[in-house]
Amino acid sequence: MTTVETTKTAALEKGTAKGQSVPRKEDRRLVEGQGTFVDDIKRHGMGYLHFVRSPYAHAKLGSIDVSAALELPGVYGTLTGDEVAILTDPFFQIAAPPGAAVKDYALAVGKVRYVGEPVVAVVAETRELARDAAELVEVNYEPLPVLVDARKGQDADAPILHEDCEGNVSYSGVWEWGDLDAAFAEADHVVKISELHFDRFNSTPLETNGALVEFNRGTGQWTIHTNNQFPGFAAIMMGPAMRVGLDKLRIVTQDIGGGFGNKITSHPQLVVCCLLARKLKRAIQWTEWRTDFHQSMSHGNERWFHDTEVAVKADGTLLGFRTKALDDAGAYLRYEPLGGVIWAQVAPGLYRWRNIRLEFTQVMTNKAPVSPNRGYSRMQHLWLTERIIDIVAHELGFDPVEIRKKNYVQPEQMPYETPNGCVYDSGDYPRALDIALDLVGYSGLEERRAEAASRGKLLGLGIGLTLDSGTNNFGQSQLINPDLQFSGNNEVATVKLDIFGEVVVTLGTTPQGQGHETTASQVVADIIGCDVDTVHVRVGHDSYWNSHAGFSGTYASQFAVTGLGAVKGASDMLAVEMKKLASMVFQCSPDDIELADGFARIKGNPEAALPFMALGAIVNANNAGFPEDPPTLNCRFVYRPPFDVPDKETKKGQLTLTYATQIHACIVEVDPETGVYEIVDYAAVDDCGTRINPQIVEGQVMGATAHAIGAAMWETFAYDEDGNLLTPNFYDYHVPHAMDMPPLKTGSIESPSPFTSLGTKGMGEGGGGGIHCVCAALQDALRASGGAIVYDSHNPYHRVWEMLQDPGPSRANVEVSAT
Amino acid sequence: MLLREVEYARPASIDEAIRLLAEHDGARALAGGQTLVNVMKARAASPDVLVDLADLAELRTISFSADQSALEIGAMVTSSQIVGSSEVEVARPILAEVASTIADLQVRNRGTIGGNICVNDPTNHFPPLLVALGASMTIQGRDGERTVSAEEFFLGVYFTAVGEGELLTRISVPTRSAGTGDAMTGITLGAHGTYIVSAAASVGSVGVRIAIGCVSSVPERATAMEQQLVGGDYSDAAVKAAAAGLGASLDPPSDVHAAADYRRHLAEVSAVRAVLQAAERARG
Amino acid sequence: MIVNGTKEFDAPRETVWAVLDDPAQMAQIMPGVESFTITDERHWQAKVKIPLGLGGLKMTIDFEKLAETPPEFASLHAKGNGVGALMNMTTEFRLRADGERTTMDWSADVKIAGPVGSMGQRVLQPIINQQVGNVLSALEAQVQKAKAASS
Amino acid sequence: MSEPTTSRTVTVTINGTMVEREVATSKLLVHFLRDDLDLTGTHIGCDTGNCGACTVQVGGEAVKSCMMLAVQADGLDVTTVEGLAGDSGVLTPLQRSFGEHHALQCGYCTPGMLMSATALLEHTPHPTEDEVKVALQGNICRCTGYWNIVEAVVAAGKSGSA
Repeated sequence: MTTVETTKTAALEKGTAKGQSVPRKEDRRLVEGQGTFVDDIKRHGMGYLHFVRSPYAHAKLGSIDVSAALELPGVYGTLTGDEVAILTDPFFQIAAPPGAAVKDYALAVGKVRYVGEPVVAVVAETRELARDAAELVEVNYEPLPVLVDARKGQDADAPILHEDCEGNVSYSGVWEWGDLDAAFAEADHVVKISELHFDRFNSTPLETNGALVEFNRGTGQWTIHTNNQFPGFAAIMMGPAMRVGLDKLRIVTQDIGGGFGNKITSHPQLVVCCLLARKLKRAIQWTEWRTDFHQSMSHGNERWFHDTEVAVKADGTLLGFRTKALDDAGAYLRYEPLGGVIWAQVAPGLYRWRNIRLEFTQVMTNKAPVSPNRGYSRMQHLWLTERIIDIVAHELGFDPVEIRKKNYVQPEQMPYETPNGCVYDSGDYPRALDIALDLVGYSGLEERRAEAASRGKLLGLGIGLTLDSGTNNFGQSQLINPDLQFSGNNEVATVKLDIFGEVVVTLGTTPQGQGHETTASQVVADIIGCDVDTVHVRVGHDSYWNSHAGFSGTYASQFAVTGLGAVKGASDMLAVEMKKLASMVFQCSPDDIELADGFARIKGNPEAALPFMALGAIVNANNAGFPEDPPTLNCRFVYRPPFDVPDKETKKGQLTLTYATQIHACIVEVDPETGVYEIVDYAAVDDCGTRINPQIVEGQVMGATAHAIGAAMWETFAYDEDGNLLTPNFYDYHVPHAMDMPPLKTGSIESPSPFTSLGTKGMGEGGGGGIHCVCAALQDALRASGGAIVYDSHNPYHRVWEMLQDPGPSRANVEVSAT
Repeated sequence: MLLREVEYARPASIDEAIRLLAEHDGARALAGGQTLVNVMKARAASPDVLVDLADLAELRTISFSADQSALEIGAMVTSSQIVGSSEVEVARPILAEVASTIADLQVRNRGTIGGNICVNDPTNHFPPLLVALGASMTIQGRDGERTVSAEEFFLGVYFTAVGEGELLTRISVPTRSAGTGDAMTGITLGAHGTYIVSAAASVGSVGVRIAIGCVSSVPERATAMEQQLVGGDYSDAAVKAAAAGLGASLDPPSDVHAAADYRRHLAEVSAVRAVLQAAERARG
Repeated sequence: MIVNGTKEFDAPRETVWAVLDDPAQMAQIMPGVESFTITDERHWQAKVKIPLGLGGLKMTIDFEKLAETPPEFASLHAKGNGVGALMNMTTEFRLRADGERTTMDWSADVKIAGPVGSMGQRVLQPIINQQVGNVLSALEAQVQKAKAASS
Repeated sequence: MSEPTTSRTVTVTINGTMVEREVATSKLLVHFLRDDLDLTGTHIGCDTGNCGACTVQVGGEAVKSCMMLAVQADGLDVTTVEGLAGDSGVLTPLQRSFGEHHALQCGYCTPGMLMSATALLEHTPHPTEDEVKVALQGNICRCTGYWNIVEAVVAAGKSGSA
């Protein structure tokens, strides 16, 4: 097997678990088919829920008749929007006006606003029966004009989605840093790009959303078994809507079949399950169908960039840019308009330009609601910055490699403060780029180009750089809504030494394949002085029993910082207590005690050693005669990154704690006759600071790469003019399979973060590096055949063929003027 | 994902299968189920009775006709069986080559040639191939059997010459004679994926047969192109010249994967490539 | 999705018009009609089982005549509701007299939604073309029948 | 003589144990396994037979249990992921190789991948990288990008039997 090559430039520390690719603790149960995913959970007498969904993208709801469904034997009951409107309040809105006025309920109330929107819920004894009954529900729709294209959302005659909002704009704001006028005055060239489009897609985790919800009438509490990946956020949304305190919502996760951000916003469906569990006095089981997921859940943000202007000096120095971003939020604001600020974490990309102006407008349309998707909002923005670099290079004749290196933030400038006050903690971008180029065979590029030409193929090289900003400062939400009371971040872990010496860890996180049980064990083992097998990390999350904080969850590339920060903090506390306890036994100073190999022992005297089991037994079962304030061996730590609230006037501040980098490079070959292209070489070089488990890190890089390649070539949520999704299943939404993947080489460097206790950086999202580099490679390949400008993030074969047939329209997008 | 209630029977003989199909309104034959079960899951169509052909061993054989002039492939022969068949390898290897690219291995393990052509989804592989190869289909009903040519067989999406109460029993493909070359090519969604446009060609001593897939509800014979090639000049230039105008003669659909114009263009490119490859193979 | 075309009939315009203007005759040319109810002269309803080879697609179709200029122009709206499918169609046709022959220019804007629409993207247009072909052949036959009856 | 019915008694040997049950003729094999027999290791990831998460072996061949009715399995041998290690609890070389090569992240596609790869290794004990890719084409994974999965299967083939 030669498709994967790793360039190891950092030597592993010997004798510690940290830095080793220890086998994952998760794997055994998963390869045996013994994982517990949400659809695996059953309860006696549970009812299966099926949603009646809107076939219209925009319609007034008339009468709804559920009587025929209720008459079917085995049907337990139904829930309609009218009931929901009585039993709950609209979900809390993150948006300031105008988006704040959106009224969003768990089922459609009054109107439907996208195809696939849940209108009625039907519960029955079997899955089949619930579906049969759903077909008997009669809903009268009065179709309304449909808004599909966000660019038309502000037209005078545009259909209005939410009458309370007086327009379709959910958020708009101007973000400006530096002196744009001066930058453009200083520039020798101005490159203008009239329109760029970042396409709509998402990561389509293989397991769809689901829940099993029970209601305890005695305590008034719901137990919600679900695969929601951010239960803290779900609870904040659900509690006020359902008019109950958060402690009434016990949210339990176990194995989750992929999330990628797409499983954050299932709270409307969870509310429906809760209401029905109470109404029907039985457990409610809901498993979303694939088609339903595609039509209704968590699409990635679709974004246009209009009237982009770039100020460039004659020597290729980039001074700044201005643009107008238009974001398509879909029909409801389920996590939006946070996408309106998240991009600002990476405002300049990897470049040193100091002058940036971005007018951001977000519009609601009759399409599925947008919510976080791997690389959320940063991917779109980084794609813009990478497109800018390659279009500038193309138009002004610069080498895409050299112009990058010239304008990169340089390693000696780290930590580097961006124009908007973010701080890039560490990194060596030029070196990472060199490694990536070396892996794809850049030095022989021109020979390969000629060889491909001899076979009638067009060959091109592309580079895609991406920043994985890890650990949100939620204070950034105040930049879009000053009234929001969110800031900072936190995560919790508990570590205890149990009675027989086993180390037991609970996390606030809800992993979906990231291997938290393993990496947490590695960190604990090194601190406590035991082997990884002795550490037991509880599977999944239970908000009743796991200690957790407001921002607990697994999202936004933060586990390596917040999650492991909490684990390290709690482990340090436990180590102190264990040493103290041992010192009490040995009548010595705690400083004389070391923890190693499962023993607390006196340094320099290995004979004087207490096994961990003895420590656990003393505290838990044999503690008579203890002094006041004894060790508990049960430690909880809340990790809180050192954030301030960003300045609302200047929109400056540290929005993120760490910045991991992925540098992708690829070579494509295009068949000029058909537009069909193939990636023939691919490299991804990762720098996420200190790696706890290199194999897991590499796995994340690979996964992000595959998502990006899929989005670049095949995956799109395309709609027709009536608002029907044209790709609602895996036939038409082609996700790459094993035969589609190009040969991959991976490399890595480690630039430890100076801001985190372990030198780690949040990683895993990858921000679409593959999309950027495929776009760049196509543009490079087409240079020899008309010089089209790649203007869309998604380039199926027919688009490439169109650009080959007539590069004119794409070229007309770009204009260069001297100043 | 969940089917409507459906009656199911599993006959032990072809006669019994035909009787069941004839006697029950809305009865459909169930072969490998790789399309039918899917369509039923979506409830896009709901047969009232499924007649499962699984036990009809005589539909699972591959053999030669008495005069050795044709390969007789039972309707229930799976794609995987075709891929592994020594008879196919000897007599018409293109069948195995194409079968090996249908959908994926799991689907090939259950999906049958009979099901593939009775469904006649425009993106399916076998319909254009069998038209190009000049295959014929044998259909059995209560009154006996009849044979139709591949062109007569395909009537529309999900529609074939197999009428109510009838059963497709076998497909006859002429064995390859010396100087024959077959090829199938096209543009797919991903490697070995769904065809966006396909073209099959068979070059032989009497000329070339070309069929285009995905451009209409049935495989389209490229007769004008065939006629231009009767002289037997399969040079690059001649084949390209012959294909000119093929696209314009078609009225292909536009969908999310390709606009009609792109399909017209791909039809020409694919036809050229298929013919060139077939001609090269014909030369040996 | 817009489909259109031109169809010639070997029959006078009045004969063709009479067929097209008569809901009962229209019922004869639509695929798989199981029952047909005329509400009034502008509205009628058909329950159909469109034969799709793999099993029929049941649908209730409500027709509304939008405009007509006898004997040359009419437009019609059809809204179909079925399990798994939803159809909206606006169709219009224009008849030109050419002696004893008639030329019909027709077009239809067909919209299909619901699971069938989403499942069947790749086959939808071929299926619609195929159904249109069936309707036109049936219309031809019906016109010939009417012509024979009137002569 | 066989007349149409809406339910039938089926006899299936699942992971070596013979099971006889009455099932609705409309029930998919995957729901029979998961809902009726509690064999929840076989997963569902799509509605259309594309993803392969439900892959099991029927009669020794990898098939998608969501595109097959339970009644179609009557009289056949079915192996699910739960049957790989069996009662011994000893993982197969392939299962171990998946762990060693980090061929799984969330683990949702894993049972289907293992069943497809197991069938491959039974037919082709020492597959090449390309043979593995062909065998796994019908299994979607959204976490790994497949590279480590392909590597794990090739390595299991090199190490000996599946």
